[in-house]
Amino acid sequence: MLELALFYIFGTIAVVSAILVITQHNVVHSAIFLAGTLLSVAGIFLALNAEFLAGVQVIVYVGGILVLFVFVIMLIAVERSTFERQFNRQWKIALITSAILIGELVYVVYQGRDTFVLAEPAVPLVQGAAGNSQQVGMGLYTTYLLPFEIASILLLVAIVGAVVLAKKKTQTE
Amino acid sequence: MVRLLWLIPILPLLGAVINGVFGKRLPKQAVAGIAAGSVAGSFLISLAAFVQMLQLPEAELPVVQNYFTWIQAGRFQAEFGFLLDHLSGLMILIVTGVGLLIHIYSAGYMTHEPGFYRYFAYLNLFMFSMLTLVLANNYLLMFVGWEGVGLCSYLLIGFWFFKKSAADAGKKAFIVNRIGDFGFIIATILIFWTFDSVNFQAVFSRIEDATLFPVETLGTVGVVTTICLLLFIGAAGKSAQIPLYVWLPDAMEGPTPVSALIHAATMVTAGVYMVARSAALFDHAPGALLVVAVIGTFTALFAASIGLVQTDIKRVLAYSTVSQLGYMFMACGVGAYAAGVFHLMTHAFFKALLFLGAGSVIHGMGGLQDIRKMGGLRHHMPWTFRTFLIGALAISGIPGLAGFFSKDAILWAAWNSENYGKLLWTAGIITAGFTSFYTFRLVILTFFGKPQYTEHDVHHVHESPASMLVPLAILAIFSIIAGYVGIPAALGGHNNIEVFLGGEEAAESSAELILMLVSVAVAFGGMGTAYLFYVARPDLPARLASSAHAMYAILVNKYYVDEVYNVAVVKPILRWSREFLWKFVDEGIIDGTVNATGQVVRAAGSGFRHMQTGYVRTYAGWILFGGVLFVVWFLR
Amino acid sequence: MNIPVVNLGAILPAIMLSLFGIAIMVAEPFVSDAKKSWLGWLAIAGTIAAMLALAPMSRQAGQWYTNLWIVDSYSIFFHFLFILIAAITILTSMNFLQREGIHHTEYYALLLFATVGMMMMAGSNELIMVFLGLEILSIATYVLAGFRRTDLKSNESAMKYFLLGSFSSAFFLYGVALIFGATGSTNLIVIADSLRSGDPQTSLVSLAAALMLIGLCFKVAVAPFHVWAPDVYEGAPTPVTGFMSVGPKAAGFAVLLRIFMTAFPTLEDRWTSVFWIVAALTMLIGNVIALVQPNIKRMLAYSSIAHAGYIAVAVAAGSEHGVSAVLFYTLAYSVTNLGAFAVVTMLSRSEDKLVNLNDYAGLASKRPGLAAVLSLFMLSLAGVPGTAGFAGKFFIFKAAVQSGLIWLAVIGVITTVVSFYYYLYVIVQMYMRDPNEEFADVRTTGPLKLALAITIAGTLYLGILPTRFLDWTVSAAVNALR
Amino acid sequence: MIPLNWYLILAAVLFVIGVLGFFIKRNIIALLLSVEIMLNAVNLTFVAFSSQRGQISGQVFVFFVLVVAAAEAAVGLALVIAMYRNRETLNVDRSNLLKW
Repeated sequence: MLELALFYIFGTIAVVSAILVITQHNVVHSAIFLAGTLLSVAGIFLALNAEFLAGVQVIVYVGGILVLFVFVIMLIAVERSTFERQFNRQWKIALITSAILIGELVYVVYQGRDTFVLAEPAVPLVQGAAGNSQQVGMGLYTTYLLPFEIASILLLVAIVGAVVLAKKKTQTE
Repeated sequence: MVRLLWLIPILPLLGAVINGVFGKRLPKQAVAGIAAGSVAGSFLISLAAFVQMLQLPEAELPVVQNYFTWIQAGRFQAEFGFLLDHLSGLMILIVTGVGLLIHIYSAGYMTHEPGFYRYFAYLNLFMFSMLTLVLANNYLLMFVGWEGVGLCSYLLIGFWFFKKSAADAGKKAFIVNRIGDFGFIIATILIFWTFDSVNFQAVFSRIEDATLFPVETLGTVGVVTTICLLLFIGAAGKSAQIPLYVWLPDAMEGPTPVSALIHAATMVTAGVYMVARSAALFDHAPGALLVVAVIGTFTALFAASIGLVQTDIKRVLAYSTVSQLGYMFMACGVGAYAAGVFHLMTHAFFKALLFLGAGSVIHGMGGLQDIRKMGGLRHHMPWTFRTFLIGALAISGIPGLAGFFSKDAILWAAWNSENYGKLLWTAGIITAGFTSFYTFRLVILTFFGKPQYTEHDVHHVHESPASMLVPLAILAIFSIIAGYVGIPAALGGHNNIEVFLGGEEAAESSAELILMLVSVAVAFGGMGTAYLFYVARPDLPARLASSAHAMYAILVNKYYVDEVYNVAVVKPILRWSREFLWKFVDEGIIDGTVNATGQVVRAAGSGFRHMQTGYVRTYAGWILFGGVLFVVWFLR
Repeated sequence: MNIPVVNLGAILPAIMLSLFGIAIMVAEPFVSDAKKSWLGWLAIAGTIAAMLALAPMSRQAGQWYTNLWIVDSYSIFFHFLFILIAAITILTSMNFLQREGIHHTEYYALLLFATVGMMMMAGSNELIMVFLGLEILSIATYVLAGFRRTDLKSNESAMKYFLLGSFSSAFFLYGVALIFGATGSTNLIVIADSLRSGDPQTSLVSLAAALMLIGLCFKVAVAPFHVWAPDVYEGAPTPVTGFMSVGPKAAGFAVLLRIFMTAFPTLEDRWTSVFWIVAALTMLIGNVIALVQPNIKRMLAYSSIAHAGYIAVAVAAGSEHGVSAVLFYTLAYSVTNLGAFAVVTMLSRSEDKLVNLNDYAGLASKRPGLAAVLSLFMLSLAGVPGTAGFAGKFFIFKAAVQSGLIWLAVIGVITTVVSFYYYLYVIVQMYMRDPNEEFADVRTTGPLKLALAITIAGTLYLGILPTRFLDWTVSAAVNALR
Repeated sequence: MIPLNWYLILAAVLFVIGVLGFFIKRNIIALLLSVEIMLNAVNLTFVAFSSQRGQISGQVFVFFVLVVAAAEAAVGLALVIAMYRNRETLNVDRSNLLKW
């Protein structure tokens, strides 16, 4: 029952704050509501026995990425953009297409309602590993060793790229 | 010499490279010398190879030289190889021979042009492509030459690119040819798909397997018929048949020797050559053959009737070329490929002669091309006149000259065809009458009568230099004698050329003799009508009496009859030709369709551009729109 | 516990490029501004090292790193292609960066990392790896597109590419998540086995496949997912445009074929039929809009869309012939288009000012060599026999006809006719118009000449003697379909 | 016991909200936030399936997606700064030099 309650609470918060993210005029507010969505998704992760990811979600996503967002928003003048039109003129078409998309997605999920039953709270997912963190760690450093290394290149590219784009002009430019 | 086959195309290529790279720094004589010399080399090798081939026993033909495997992918294989048999041997002789003469002629004709070296580089490149086309031993290599000649033709038509009309004409020729090429390339792929090879010998031997490829009866469209129709689309583009002929009259914007070489003697006949080469395929597709015959005949008649009223000396010859090509396809369409190629050969001589003669006239008149403004030139340019007259007699089918024999062979084959043969023959004979009429109209307006130009317009009309007259003389000789290789049985000959090309020696037939007389009568009739119409006008009797007394005397007695005939038949035909066929069908519908297609495509482009609004949201919209459709499609 | 065997040989080319990329950035502070181009040569050395590393890699055929990484002739072919693309792009860029005053050596590093990303896409046997490779490539390309930081157009180009790119890769990722749900794995071979067993719910699998296809179609810019391409290509620095028009496209098709051929043969009727329509639309739209473009970069952008359409024809053909045609065409198109962009880079002068087709008027009379080279590339793009473009198109249409897609081949050939018009227009401008200017400030430098030499040789070699590479593509195709 | 498809539907709804936001917003940072919502929806899907199938790999993937999200955010925000320097606006519809 507790699980169900958690799902309802977190799910509602997630959806409502997501809607608020895309309807708010002030982009700072949007960012804060995004934090709401992210935190409630972290809560759902907990309900799904993914404690490690829930922690990462809070620390990296909310604590890192979102703070970066807010930082940039604060860095550049915000006020002016709040006075501009926030929505473009194609929102009707956008709504219709999005409705079709969600219809397609829900249709597929609904079709699988019988097969999609969540198993009992997960038994240790990897043999010989105790907690969820250890399991994720094992997966990361054994089976998924290569992508783990590749991810480092991805981060390097991102760092270099961000610096290149955001650094001040040089004399030659 | 057969071993040296590869040199035949390579020599002009070398010439093109040398002239293209160093030509700017070389003196003009050297440029012309290199260009003509390389073609002369090819001609000599061709001649030697041809002679050697004749001595080979039948079993060793065709001679095939594979140089390397050009493309190999799985089962797909295309060699870079040449094939020499009677057909391609004859073709290389025509191409290099006429090509050589035109190179020599060009040296005189183009002397004062800027870009002299460029011209010869293009011309040599053309020779390379054309010889590759002719000698190729598979469809794909043939296509390489096919595209190459198109490209060179484009470059040469647009040679005087500072004239907008020339640049446009070049582009039009290229684009229309591409439409034909699409037929060719799809046909090539289908041939591979069907026969597992694109090699001529392999394909032609496999199609003889009657269990796999029975002859598709008329009206069924099987794969062989599809292939043949697609090939014919290609041929129609290159050889200017309805509805893809539109580029040829415009192509006259190019220098006249180019018109003679590419747009009369060689490139435009590539389509006929290709159909003749693919005879084995076409024989299995009577439906496609009928299409070839009908389109060819119709083109012959249609173009000839437009030629009746043209006033530009080169455009008359251009429509005449379209019409003569129609004859060749008519021959192929009734299965008489040999007769078609025979006509191809004689036509190469006399049409090149007529074009070069026209070039000589234009040269002498300082660039004037309107025949209504000429007249009396025979006194100023006696040699041009004499040779031009021989060409005119040859194309009109006057007995004893080359055109007579080959045209007769086609008409006889048409008469004997089982599919609407008599109808084809009738159209052919009318075309012959038209041909004779417009040719002599041209001769009369240009060379006879009073000069219609003033000294103010044209300074000092002069005969052309020897380098231009010698090729004319040689072509004139061939325009007379080339026909004697194919004396029909009805005249006591053996039709050697057709037997040589794999046709059957026709038995002697009195019917053929009668038909021949009819066609001779029609030829003279056309000639006489032209005479009457353009010479025997009330205000000209005195000059008539002096210049062509005998003919005048014969005809003057029938004056009223002819007058009635003029009013009742000739004038309506001319009006019909001018107002309907030329102005309405040719310029209005067909040209209009070509141009309109271009405009529609451009308009579509301008419309589609607006998908690109520059807004991220619109782009996201397209992505999502496509995405939703994808999902629906996958979930169906 | 399955600790994977660490086989460095199997990923040696990627390691080489990464090492050189890092070395370039480390070396930058020690190199004076005047000698920045040395680092360009260091990057070239990196591509050569990677090329050499292909030999040890090819000896490691098989699956590595717990079946995440696959070495076969298919992946080696694409490794080769990507390294080639990177090398030519670097050669084209060296003079350009100097000229534009943006000679930051991160450029070379990013280019090398982007190439590593492409390698990861082509060589992986696993969707998450594909996604990571895709992101490395994309992020590096976003930055490269916006490399001219003070230029509004470059900025806008990077922004559009970034926004739409991350939007569409989210779709791809959603597809990956759903296929993981349906089959319990993201390994292509496991997915295929699981689908054959018939257990997974069909509609979920179809949905997942469709979503993944959206992301990949965006990358290769086929209609209707092509809309970003013209804007992004026009605004990006010219050598980057050249890179984007071939690199990500080749990588996208490589991974698209790998995923759909290996994992979704059961859905073949769906995705081949989708590609029928996509190919036809792409060829039509690309060619028709290219016809009315006055700007050569934008014209080449639409032309690049059109070429994606031709490749899509081969994808729709599906079979072994189709796959080998895709491989051959990407190679032929890459060589030709990089050559064309090298010439355009040179001619567009500082700040890419002279990129209108009119600016090419009379080039032939002033710089005959350059005009001849550009004509060669235009003819190859149009598909004139004797050039790489013709051989490529021929194999694509042959594959299409062999798979019974005759009408698609007909549409393809007809749109080729249209394309002749605008490619020829460039030649007409160069040869048949009077020059407006002197072209005196067009400088051909050593690296550019080298780039042109490679691309000219490639265009002619693939056109005249395609057999050797065809053999390679056929064996790669057989490998991929195994 | 909560059926799996509830989680999936929740994720789908979040995903479509992200898509919708990407569509209708004009502020470039809001567009970035919308993409983050989409990525989060995907993460939720991964974890739900991982839990149902008893396979840890789904959670490892989420880890990688986080890396990608961070990288995209960094580069995206750098672009925002570069754009703001040049144009002094965050409105995407204002950068419309390249079209047709």
